[in-house]
Amino acid sequence: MKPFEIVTKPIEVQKYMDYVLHPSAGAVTVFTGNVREWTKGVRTLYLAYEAYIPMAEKKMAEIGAEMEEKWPGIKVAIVHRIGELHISDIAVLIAVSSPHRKAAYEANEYAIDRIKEVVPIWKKEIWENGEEWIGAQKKYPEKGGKSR
Amino acid sequence: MKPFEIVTKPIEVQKYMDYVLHPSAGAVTVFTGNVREWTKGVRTLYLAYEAYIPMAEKKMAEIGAEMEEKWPGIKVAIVHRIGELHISDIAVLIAVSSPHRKAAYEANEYAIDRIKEVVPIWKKEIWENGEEWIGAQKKYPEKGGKSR
Amino acid sequence: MIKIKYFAAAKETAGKEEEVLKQKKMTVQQLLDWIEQAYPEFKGMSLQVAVNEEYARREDTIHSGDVCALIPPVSGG
Amino acid sequence: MIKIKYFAAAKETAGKEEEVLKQKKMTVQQLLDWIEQAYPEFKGMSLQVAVNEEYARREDTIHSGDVCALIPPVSGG
Repeated sequence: MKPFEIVTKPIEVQKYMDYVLHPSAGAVTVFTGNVREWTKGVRTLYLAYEAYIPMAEKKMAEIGAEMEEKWPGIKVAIVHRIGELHISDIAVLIAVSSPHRKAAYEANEYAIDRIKEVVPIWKKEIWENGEEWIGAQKKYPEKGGKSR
Repeated sequence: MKPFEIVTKPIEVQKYMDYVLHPSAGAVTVFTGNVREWTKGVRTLYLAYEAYIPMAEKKMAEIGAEMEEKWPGIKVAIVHRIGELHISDIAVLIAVSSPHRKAAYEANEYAIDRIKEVVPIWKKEIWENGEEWIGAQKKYPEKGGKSR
Repeated sequence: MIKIKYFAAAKETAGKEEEVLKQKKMTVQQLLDWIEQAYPEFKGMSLQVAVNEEYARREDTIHSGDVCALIPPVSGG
Repeated sequence: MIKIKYFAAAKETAGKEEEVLKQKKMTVQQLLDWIEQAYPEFKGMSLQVAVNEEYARREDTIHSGDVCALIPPVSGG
């Protein structure tokens, strides 16, 4: 494993927790973003994620470096899965260890906010009646209506 | 497993993550409190945790109920280990799932704060040169000096 | 009969895990007074009392059959 | 020669994953102008351009050998 990576296989949580844990760590926070079945009344069948892989891994490593500067003493791993993901699959995982818990929470939440801003990864939602790449301007089809 | 439990064996993270995950959950946060080797310059050899087990499980379930009221739609599991714990062992784990991530972070941090306030669990730190039950009035031995 | 359970630092101070008082009825404050008389080392310790697994106030009444617990400052997590 | 990579919605709009422009030098703005001319559907799309895996400004210069990427609004996580 790499501490900042794009993968195509299911994400194993323990691997990333083990990576960040060390004898000075008193707290570990893990965030997973999972595929949710219902979004604003629309049922998702599955998601398709695509990434500009080398740039995405570079940007995730940069986020990790930003975090370690803001919260000294933490250790970070970030992994994002691409390809076809189904309900409850983990799309993204962030693991942060820290001597004390406050930094572990704050840094973790900072990471997911930054990932959503700068990492070149795209999500296409596939519903029963359509599909769409999700971007800054999210458009959801009317409930029961046709998309596109 | 029970969603709010005191255990004596090592805590398996995946078990509690699986418990809180469901198709409407888009985010899962996990916090683990781990045994840290150094605290304020004093080296911990190991910790001994004790609990008033039935009351502790009841209080953890109450915290879970408080959380579900404050952040509707979340699902919670809390487990605390007792007995002798060594460096990097997980003492406490909190898993929270939520449709959206904000609540998963907030509720998780709320849980650990409340656990430290109201759940009847006690930690004894065992150092090279002494030991002490850690309470509200924390006293650490001088570096290199004798405790008690 | 009132059962008293001692935990953590309180267990070490009392030198036992539990004991039974042959009282029919007393307040939490009276229980604490009795404990401080029986074990002077408890004086000055910050203690809460749980009655039947719930935190109790000093003025609450303990009845025969209740299970009390001496709760030193908690330090879980 | 400048390589252009298309991702996600941009890939579907261009109908291809990548192509090569026989230019020696151009600005990011000129690249975007060229793309909008070649694929009118890009007009009005919110796009960023990465040059050699780093976000670039409109006035930055692209040189022969650089790899550019059209980055629609990201939606990871």
